[in-house]
Amino acid sequence: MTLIAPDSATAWDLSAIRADFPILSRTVRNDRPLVYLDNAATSQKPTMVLDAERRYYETSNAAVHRGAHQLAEEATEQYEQARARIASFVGGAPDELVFTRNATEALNLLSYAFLNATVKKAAGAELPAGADRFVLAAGDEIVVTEMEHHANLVPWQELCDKTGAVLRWIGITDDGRLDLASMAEVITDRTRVVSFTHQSNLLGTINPVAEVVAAARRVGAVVILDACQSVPHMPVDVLALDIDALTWSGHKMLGPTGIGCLWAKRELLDAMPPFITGGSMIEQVTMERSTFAPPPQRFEAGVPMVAQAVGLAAACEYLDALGMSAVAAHEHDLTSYLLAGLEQIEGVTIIGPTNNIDRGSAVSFVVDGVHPHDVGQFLDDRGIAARVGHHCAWPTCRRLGVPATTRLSPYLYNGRHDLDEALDAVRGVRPYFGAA
Amino acid sequence: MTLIAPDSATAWDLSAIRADFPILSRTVRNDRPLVYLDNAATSQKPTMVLDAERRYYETSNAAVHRGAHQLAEEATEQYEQARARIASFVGGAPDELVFTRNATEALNLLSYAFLNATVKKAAGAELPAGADRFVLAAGDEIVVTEMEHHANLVPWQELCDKTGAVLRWIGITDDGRLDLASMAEVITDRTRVVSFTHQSNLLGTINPVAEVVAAARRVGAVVILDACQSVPHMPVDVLALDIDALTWSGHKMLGPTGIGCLWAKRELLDAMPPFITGGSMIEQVTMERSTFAPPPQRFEAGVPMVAQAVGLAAACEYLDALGMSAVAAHEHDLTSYLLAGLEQIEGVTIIGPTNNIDRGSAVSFVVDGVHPHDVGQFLDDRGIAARVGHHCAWPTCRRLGVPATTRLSPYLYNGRHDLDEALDAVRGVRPYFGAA
Amino acid sequence: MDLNSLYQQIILDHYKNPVGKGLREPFDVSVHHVNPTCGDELDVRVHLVENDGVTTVDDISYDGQGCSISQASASVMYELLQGQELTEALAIEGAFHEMISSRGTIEPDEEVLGDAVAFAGVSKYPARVKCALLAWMAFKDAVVQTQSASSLFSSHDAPNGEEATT
Amino acid sequence: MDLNSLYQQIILDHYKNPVGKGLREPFDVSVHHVNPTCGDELDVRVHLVENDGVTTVDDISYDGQGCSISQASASVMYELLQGQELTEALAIEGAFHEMISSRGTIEPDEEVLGDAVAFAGVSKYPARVKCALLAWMAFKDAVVQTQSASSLFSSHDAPNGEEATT
Ligand SMILES: Cc1ncc(COP(=O)(O)O)c(C=O)c1O
Ligand SMILES: Cc1ncc(COP(=O)(O)O)c(C=O)c1O
Ligand code: FES
Ligand code: FES
Repeated sequence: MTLIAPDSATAWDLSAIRADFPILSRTVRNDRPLVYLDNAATSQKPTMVLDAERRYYETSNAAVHRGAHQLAEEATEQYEQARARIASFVGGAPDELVFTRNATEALNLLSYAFLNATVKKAAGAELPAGADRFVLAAGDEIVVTEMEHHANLVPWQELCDKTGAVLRWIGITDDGRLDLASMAEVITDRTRVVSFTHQSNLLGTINPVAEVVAAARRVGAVVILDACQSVPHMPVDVLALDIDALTWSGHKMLGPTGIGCLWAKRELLDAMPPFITGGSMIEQVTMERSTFAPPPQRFEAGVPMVAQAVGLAAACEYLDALGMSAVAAHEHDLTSYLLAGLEQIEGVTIIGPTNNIDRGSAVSFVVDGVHPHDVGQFLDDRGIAARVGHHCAWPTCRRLGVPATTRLSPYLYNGRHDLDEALDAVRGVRPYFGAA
Repeated sequence: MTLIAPDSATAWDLSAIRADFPILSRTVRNDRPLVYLDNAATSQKPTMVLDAERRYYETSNAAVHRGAHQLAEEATEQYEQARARIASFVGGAPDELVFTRNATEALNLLSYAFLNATVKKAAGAELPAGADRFVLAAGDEIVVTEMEHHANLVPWQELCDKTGAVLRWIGITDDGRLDLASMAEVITDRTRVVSFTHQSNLLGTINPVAEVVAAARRVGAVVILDACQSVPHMPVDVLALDIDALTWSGHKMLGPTGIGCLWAKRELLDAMPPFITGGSMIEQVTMERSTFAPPPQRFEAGVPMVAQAVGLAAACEYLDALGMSAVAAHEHDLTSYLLAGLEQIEGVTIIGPTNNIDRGSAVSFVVDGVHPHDVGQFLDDRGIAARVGHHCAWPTCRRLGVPATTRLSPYLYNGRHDLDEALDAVRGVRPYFGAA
Repeated sequence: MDLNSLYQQIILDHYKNPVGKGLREPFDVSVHHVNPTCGDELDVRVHLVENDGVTTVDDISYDGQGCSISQASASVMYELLQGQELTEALAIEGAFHEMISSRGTIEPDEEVLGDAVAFAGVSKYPARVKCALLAWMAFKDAVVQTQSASSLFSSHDAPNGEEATT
Repeated sequence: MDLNSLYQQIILDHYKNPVGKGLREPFDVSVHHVNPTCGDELDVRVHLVENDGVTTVDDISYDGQGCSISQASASVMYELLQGQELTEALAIEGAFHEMISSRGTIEPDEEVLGDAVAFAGVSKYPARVKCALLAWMAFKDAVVQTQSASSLFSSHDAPNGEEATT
């Protein structure tokens, strides 16, 4: 493992970094070196993360929070230290961090807090103090945007279907920015929740969080930020963002699969009824009824993903050693290079912002006369891993008039040489398919 | 890794098996060799499982079900092969197996199918064909037993709290068996669900599944079996058991943390509305509404626990190579030895069946005049990892008149020498605490 | 594995110049199928005619958008099945499905499949299997619907859904 | 680490012969605390008396069941706090809490903690920290409740809950 000095953008030692990721030296298809540019879907894992997980299993594995024996003590300590480490990565406190299966589950945990509070209230069941904030009435509104990942759209549609609340959304402009002009119409006194993405996984757009938060705060709505595409790529501080809850996944930030995170203000968590119930989240249980532990335990029923938490903490360590500002700067440079390169290729149209202001590294495009999936297949044949499809943001595609896109999304271990390979391949697409 | 011939109980090569589990050779406390007897809480992992996970990360890691590139193909294939392998381990079909975070989540997935169907029906929202089976009315009854883990109790309490359904339970006898005599009163025409444990994690009792299933079938109830303590320890075949759904965890059967399983009949899954919603579980999405994929995808929103599925499939491979009947026979022998040993120690009372018929290896006991936690601490000092407390079966403890127990639960890598150590330590407890 | 084994010339030709494309009348059943991973959509209409107890596929018309594989596959399907006896058409569909799902293990029968053998390469690219089958699954679904007035499947339901997730 | 550093003789003595055990009258507030991981329960009653503006802990009575650590800890607490001025009692509680949570890093002050220094070894066994604190958290909770007629916490609520999960 190689860790370079924090935030020393000049010292970005790409080959040392790449050596930490064994998969990057494999070949694909016809002995082509792998050019992995599908990082917005999931990232690769450095040896340090794999070692941390394995060390946990080989030395301290036990069920946490339940044991009098030494392994259980060690496992609990490592799990809770991981929680603290990961919370601090986004500027939060340990008891404000809940582990979930992935970001999708974290968003569902929030949407189900509303459902459960609403249903329990109607049934006269017990609720935590402050839970009224989560009780919805018909006509209450929930606001998202037109550039959400399905994970931050479908759960709210479902919640509306079940409670009679109404889903509204902030539209987007033709170049893939939030249509702030329409925001005042959408966020109103009826708005109970504003849940939006920090950075679009399809367009790369980084949203103006402060403006949206200000509008939401004016009407007292709960503010949720989907940080799946920001936490892995830039410094994120929950206090500076002034939001109520933040959700993201471990697997996109060098961490293991099978772990996601929900950070939320303590007072919000305190007021939420449980979601998944069972062992380790209770206070007292009789056959007749149960009472529940305080957060974060209230939201972590059953044996948790301990090894994955330990691995994700190691990923935070790795990222912090590089420095998140340096990571962002490196990606910014790559994004400029990629945008410029694509713009020079005839028949290529970028879907999303073409200027590199408030923009992340996920770059979607379409090629005239060639379907995005065929583009991706052609790239794949050159060893380039790109993503194709609607990227779980189908309504965004519809809004921008494309059925799908091809997406390149470089990360910290990619360099310009990767983009040169990709651009070269994109140049070959139209000739191959006879479209030019 | 060492795999011995299937079902050759005579050839049980304990030292070869133990060599597959690196953690077993560590020492704890004052250089005591670890004697790990907390397997009902979680199991240790063989090198083969850790290697499978690592190999996945180092060679094929990618987001599944979404890609045109080779890594995505490989990852998808490994994930789906793991699904098929794990399904076949319990005699199920691949498309009947849903991956969850742990068994607790699998049980919640089922209880939420009822909540969501009921709430959607009331709101006039769309439901899958056959979903009426999941719609509850006030007065409908849900049946569990008095020996359930909180994971199979609290979710049903919550469901009742929200829907007006009524929770009932089959009691237990003083020696920790199901009180079948009372069953006819409890399972009635009002019963919509019978959810019960195959083997009690506190008592070791193996329940008479056929009798309970017969009673449930007579009234048309959905039958759910909590197999957390059976799938790791004995052959389990969902068709032979004639149940509707089976839930269990990976971490108790040599698999990674962070993965659980729900097997359910295809027609049951088809009729269930989704639980967690988002990417990869949809059919079509617009801003206004979404339609959903068929099972198992419908229940696996977001990037799944791919590496963990691959690891769990390797665990199935390991277990099948040993042969589950041989595993059960080995544990049966250890249980006899442990029961006999404990019964000879003055002041020790076994909580749960004292005879080794229909009984698994989890053996709980209390020591006269010494609190279970102090017993566990004393054992820990001798290197013995036991569990203490209510074992997430608090009502069962209350029913049997103990606040808590100390539990020893041997597994396939334990031998009589481990139990000798444990018994010797238990003998030392009362003298140390001045209770004898 | 070579990209040209996937994109055989015949596929690219059909993609650029699809045969029989466009929705026509008359038809018995029209279905709308979607590939949920990419969002591509296809309408397929089937018109069957019965004569002397023999049912013939009088017309298959289709329209939609999608990748080269899915578009070419619809075009080749039209060529192959149009005018065939229904039993023969379903046999061809079966052979095509089998070939595509075979991961390259089945040697396709050119007698039965004609131009469709060009799709043999698709079977080695699991992510494209759905593309090649989209039109064929729609056709089969439509036929099932014509056969049972009280159809078990709505076009929105099982068959498409099934396929959508493999 | 040695088991005897956890189970010091003084702890085992208090366990076998607890001082001040049993619920008594009069009391101002009674709380019921539970350790959710083991299921052990403890009732604690507090009676405060004010004289010349000085509040004194006139009685702490307790009853319940639990492990040797929790029972001995309640007994030692009774010995130390009974009859103390409230401010002094809270200072002792603070010192005890600090010692127990220190993971062995704090050298306990015998002047302040008296017999309670015997619990120093507990701080190295994280799973037992809750045991040692159970009675003390209940005492503190009860005092908070006497102080505010319109109590912010029910005995069922935050303080116990908080502790329950650390
Ligand atoms: C019988 C039983 N049911 C359910 C569970 C819950 O399993 P998990 O914590 O892995 O979700 C357990 C294990 O803790 C168990 O033993
Ligand atoms: C913006 C955004 N939100 C949510 C998600 C869902 O994350 P996961 O699939 O890890 O739950 C993703 C990634 O797929 C994403 O990019
Ligand atoms: S990519 Fe959509 S059908 Fe081929
Ligand atoms: S074990 Fe329950 S208080 Fe110590």
